[in-house]
Amino acid sequence: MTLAPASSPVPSAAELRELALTESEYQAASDQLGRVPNRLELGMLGALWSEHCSYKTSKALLRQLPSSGPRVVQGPGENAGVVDLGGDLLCCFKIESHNHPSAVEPVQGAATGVGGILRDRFAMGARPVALLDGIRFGDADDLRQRQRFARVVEGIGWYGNCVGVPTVGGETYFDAAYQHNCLVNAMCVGLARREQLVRAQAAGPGNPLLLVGADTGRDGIHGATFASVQLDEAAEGRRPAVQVGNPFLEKCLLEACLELVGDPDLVGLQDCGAAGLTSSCAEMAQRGGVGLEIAVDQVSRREAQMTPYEVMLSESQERMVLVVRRGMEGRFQAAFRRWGLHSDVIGRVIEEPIFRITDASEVVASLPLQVLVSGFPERHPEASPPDVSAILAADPLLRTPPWSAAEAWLRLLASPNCADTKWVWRQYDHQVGDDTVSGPGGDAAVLRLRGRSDALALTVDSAHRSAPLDPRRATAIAVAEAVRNLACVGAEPLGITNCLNFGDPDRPEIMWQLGEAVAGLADAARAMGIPVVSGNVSLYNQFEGEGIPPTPTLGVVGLLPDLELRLGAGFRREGDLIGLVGPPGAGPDAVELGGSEYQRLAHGVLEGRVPELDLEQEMRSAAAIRAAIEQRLLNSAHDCSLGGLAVTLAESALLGGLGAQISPPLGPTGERPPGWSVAALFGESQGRYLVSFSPAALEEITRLFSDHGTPFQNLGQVGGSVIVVEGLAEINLAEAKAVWEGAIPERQERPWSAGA
Amino acid sequence: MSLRFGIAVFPGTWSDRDCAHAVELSGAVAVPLWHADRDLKGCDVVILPGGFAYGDYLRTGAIARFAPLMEAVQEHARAGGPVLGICNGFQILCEAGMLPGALLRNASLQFRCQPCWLRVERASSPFLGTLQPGQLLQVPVSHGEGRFYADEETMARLNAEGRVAFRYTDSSGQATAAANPNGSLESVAGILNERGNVLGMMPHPERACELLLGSDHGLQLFPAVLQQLAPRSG
Amino acid sequence: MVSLKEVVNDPQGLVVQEALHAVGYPEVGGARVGKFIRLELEGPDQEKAGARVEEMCRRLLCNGVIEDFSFELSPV
Amino acid sequence: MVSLKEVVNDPQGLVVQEALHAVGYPEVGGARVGKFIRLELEGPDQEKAGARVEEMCRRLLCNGVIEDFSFELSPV
Ligand SMILES: Nc1ncnc2c1ncn2[C@@H]1O[C@H](COP(=O)(O)OP(=O)(O)O)[C@@H](O)[C@H]1O
Ligand SMILES: [Mg+2]
Repeated sequence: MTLAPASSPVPSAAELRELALTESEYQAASDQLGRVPNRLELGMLGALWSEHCSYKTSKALLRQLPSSGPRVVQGPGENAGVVDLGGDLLCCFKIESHNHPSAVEPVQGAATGVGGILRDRFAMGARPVALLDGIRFGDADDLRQRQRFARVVEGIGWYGNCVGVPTVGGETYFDAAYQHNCLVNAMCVGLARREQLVRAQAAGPGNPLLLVGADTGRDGIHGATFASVQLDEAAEGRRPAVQVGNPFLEKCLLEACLELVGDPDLVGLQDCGAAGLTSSCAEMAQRGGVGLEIAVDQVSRREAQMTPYEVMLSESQERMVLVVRRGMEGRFQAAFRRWGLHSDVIGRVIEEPIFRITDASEVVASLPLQVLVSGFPERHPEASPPDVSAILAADPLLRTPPWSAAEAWLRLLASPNCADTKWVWRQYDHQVGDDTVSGPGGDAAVLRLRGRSDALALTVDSAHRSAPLDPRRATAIAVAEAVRNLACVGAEPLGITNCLNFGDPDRPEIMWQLGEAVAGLADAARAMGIPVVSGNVSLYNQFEGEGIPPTPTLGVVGLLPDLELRLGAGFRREGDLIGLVGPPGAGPDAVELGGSEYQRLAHGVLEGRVPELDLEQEMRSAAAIRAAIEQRLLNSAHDCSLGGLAVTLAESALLGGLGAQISPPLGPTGERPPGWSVAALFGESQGRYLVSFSPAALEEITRLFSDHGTPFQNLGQVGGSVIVVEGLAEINLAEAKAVWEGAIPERQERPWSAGA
Repeated sequence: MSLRFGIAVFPGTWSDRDCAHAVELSGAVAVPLWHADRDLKGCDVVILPGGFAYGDYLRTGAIARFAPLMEAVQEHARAGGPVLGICNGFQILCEAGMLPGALLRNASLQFRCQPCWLRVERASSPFLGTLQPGQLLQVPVSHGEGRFYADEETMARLNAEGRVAFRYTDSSGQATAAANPNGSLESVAGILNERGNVLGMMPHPERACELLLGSDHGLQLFPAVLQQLAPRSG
Repeated sequence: MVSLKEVVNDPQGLVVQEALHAVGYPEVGGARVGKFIRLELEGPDQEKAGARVEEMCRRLLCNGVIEDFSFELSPV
Repeated sequence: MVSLKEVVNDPQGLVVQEALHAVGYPEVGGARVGKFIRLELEGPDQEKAGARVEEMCRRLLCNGVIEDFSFELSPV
């Protein structure tokens, strides 16, 4: 078999750039093939060798992550990580980014991001039961950012709502650093019986390959490569045709595929994601150790005159490929037809590990899978830390507070990063499925498991704002925070999925950030005994030289041993006592303001030491909180995160509709530095929880925490119509409620003329 | 023998499982009814559940009404059989002309998923059997197009004939604008046909059948039918 | 072309109008948002096609309770 | 009139087409669904109005990433 090399002169540098291939990569491909690739082959290589598909830059780093554990059924590598929930039930989950498409077209970009992660789930044979989202935008007061935010929320909601999968939690964050690169991360959690789990692999030479779902159009060609370059003016021109989602088609695909899982004649199932047919088919074949031959002319098209190149690289949404036992294709096609779905037999499994494409019986591409899927040279760009020593050494306490403590407190509650996010999630159907016991708005969502007494707990958390200064610790803090969020509802972590959102890795400081963040994730996951079972890397979140702050986003799944014991973050009863669990804070004055939300709001800077993190203590504290919940000693638990102790206290008060009065937990060791009071209120020291409990339980609780080696102190009491930290600040509950609930809606409903 | 509730499944329906769960909680049998079959499988009650039948791209419910199953549902209703349309089901009933009016895009132009209070306006219908007028129910809504509209004459008739089944109110039973999640005309949340055997409502009673999930007020709609029909079906 | 009847509230139209005012088009005195559906029909007969399209609009494309429609035919 | 670009997937159009087939209109060879926006403009000058509407479409009414637009002016 020969390919016509005549039509394939060596591509120009510009052509290679369009495919996101370097000249040395082109050389490597030619060397491995023993010839030069033709245009179609080059396109396929470009897609599969892109960072998005190959992880060529991040792979070496990701190997550090601990991915095994007694409950791990499937670690990284398949469509999603899988953990064993016991009793034959498996939980599959993964988080992915759709940042670049959402920047170009927020509604459709966000929507198709959700669509993709849902398909990932049912491609494994799991029914998607929950979605979560992590979204980040620029300045919340800027008109364009507000619009983008509104449209991303609309897109996420639209897709999930139409398909009927509840969106039960997430994270919303605004900072000018995301002005040009919004982040849209979506996580999907699915459940499957063990025997239902489908592998995304091809096997059995002669078995037919089916493509089902949408017709193939010219949308999203080069989407994977597009996601692997930075956004700039030039990128505008290369922009792929935007994908428009069809959640209705997805819902039909979902139901049809789930009807077929468990069918002994279903060999493999895979969704068409980035790089379309090329990557889904090549990866299936590679996993199965076989080859595939695709007759590209058998693929139903949406548009006339599409070339094999366009068909193979199209990222048209809502398509699945499956390998079935030979002779059974008719039965499968009929099953799809019942759901109104069209399918084509587009190829077959072959013995030799080659990916061969034919068009009208003529071979138009033929690539060894080894080359296509794993032939890319790993990249090890130079990494070097920026010099941040002066920034780290700066003392945030020396800055003059612009506001009184009470005013600062209200301003923090009115910051869209601390404020009530109901405006977001009331646009998401968070209840469909009838299993959402605690939806968005708490520390972690709680989903019941039918027929069982235990329950799932889910949370999404990202690195601390100090990440540019110390990505390692800031990422570890995210892990610890997720564990705290789970502990607050009474759950123990089972597994982590992560999405690494970074700038351009060819810049040494960004490569350093990436390396440090992965190390921080590995440190924390290992120390806390949580396997990292899946993930996704989104690099090149960069605009005209400016990268986003390192933003690793984690999705963590936990198990709550007894649903009945689940706890909320809001105070429940007037007269309950309020306690602080965990060390009061680190540093000589036990106050840490570096990288806090207060610092961002009040001074617009990032400086000072990154909050200390004691992973051993975090483990003990989380175990203690869970034990206290199990013994029914607590009436509420809420971890101290953004905005520090004062915001945490206010949130518990607002969620419960009850005032509270506490004394500040800590005193300065020596003379009080000028900014001491704001640091005591708003410092973001790690490892702390605010709990409430009946006065009668005080003694028992004190003993329990002491037995768990966890500091605990009684700070005050629930009740009244004000929220008070004695001697430091006092705010009115009603006023706090108005600013906290109003912050996001007020901005979003602001007239257009009040724009940037 | 237990009462059989048929639950329609159109492509794009998603609250079929939730409805089946609610029906089972109420002690009846849930039977899925496939949109392409013109067969009610001997069901006593038909539920048209929530979702986005056929994607709802053209208009909510516009295409679903042509499904073969809908012919059987219409016949069933003509014979006096109870039909409950929830959310998308309500939209389908309006499109099919089985209930008057139409459901438009929410006045906020946003999808809304939130708890609501409903005031029971009328009590003589199989579905409302045990409910008393003025009674308040906490039941969530979850829709983007639930703004009830009818022309003046139709609305006047609905009021005069006592065919408004529920209105959105606040927790004290006042039908305020703030308590109206979608801008529905006169805060209408659900209406009945002339005979009272076809009920359409935007809120999701099937999501309010367990205290664990926030409210069990919705459950009353399911056994209410049971009580009404039990003597008849022996 | 399917549009909401005049008597039906059109919040989307209002939003469009407000937005246009805000970004500097005060001359916009009103805005209504409707749907525009383009169909490709096979068959040579203009007149028959007109009747069919009218029927499609009545039966499916337009809900007479809230919407009006109008259409144009043009041969390709 | 704002409609999706030809190369962009139009799920609404697909569903409309299928539905029309299903209810008995096999002659429909394609359907695309767009938006139809009617604006009332004040001011006498047709030509100037045209330029202004064009600008409104570009700036606000049409999402150039996925949509194209066209418009007509008619005096009232
Ligand atoms: N984009 C979003 N989508 C869904 N839920 C969200 C979103 N943003 C915030 N939430 C909800 O608000 C809650 C509070 O958010 P956050 O303050 O980030 O919590 P925490 O500090 O406990 O991590 C989250 O747990 C989540 O349930
Ligand atoms: Mg928390």
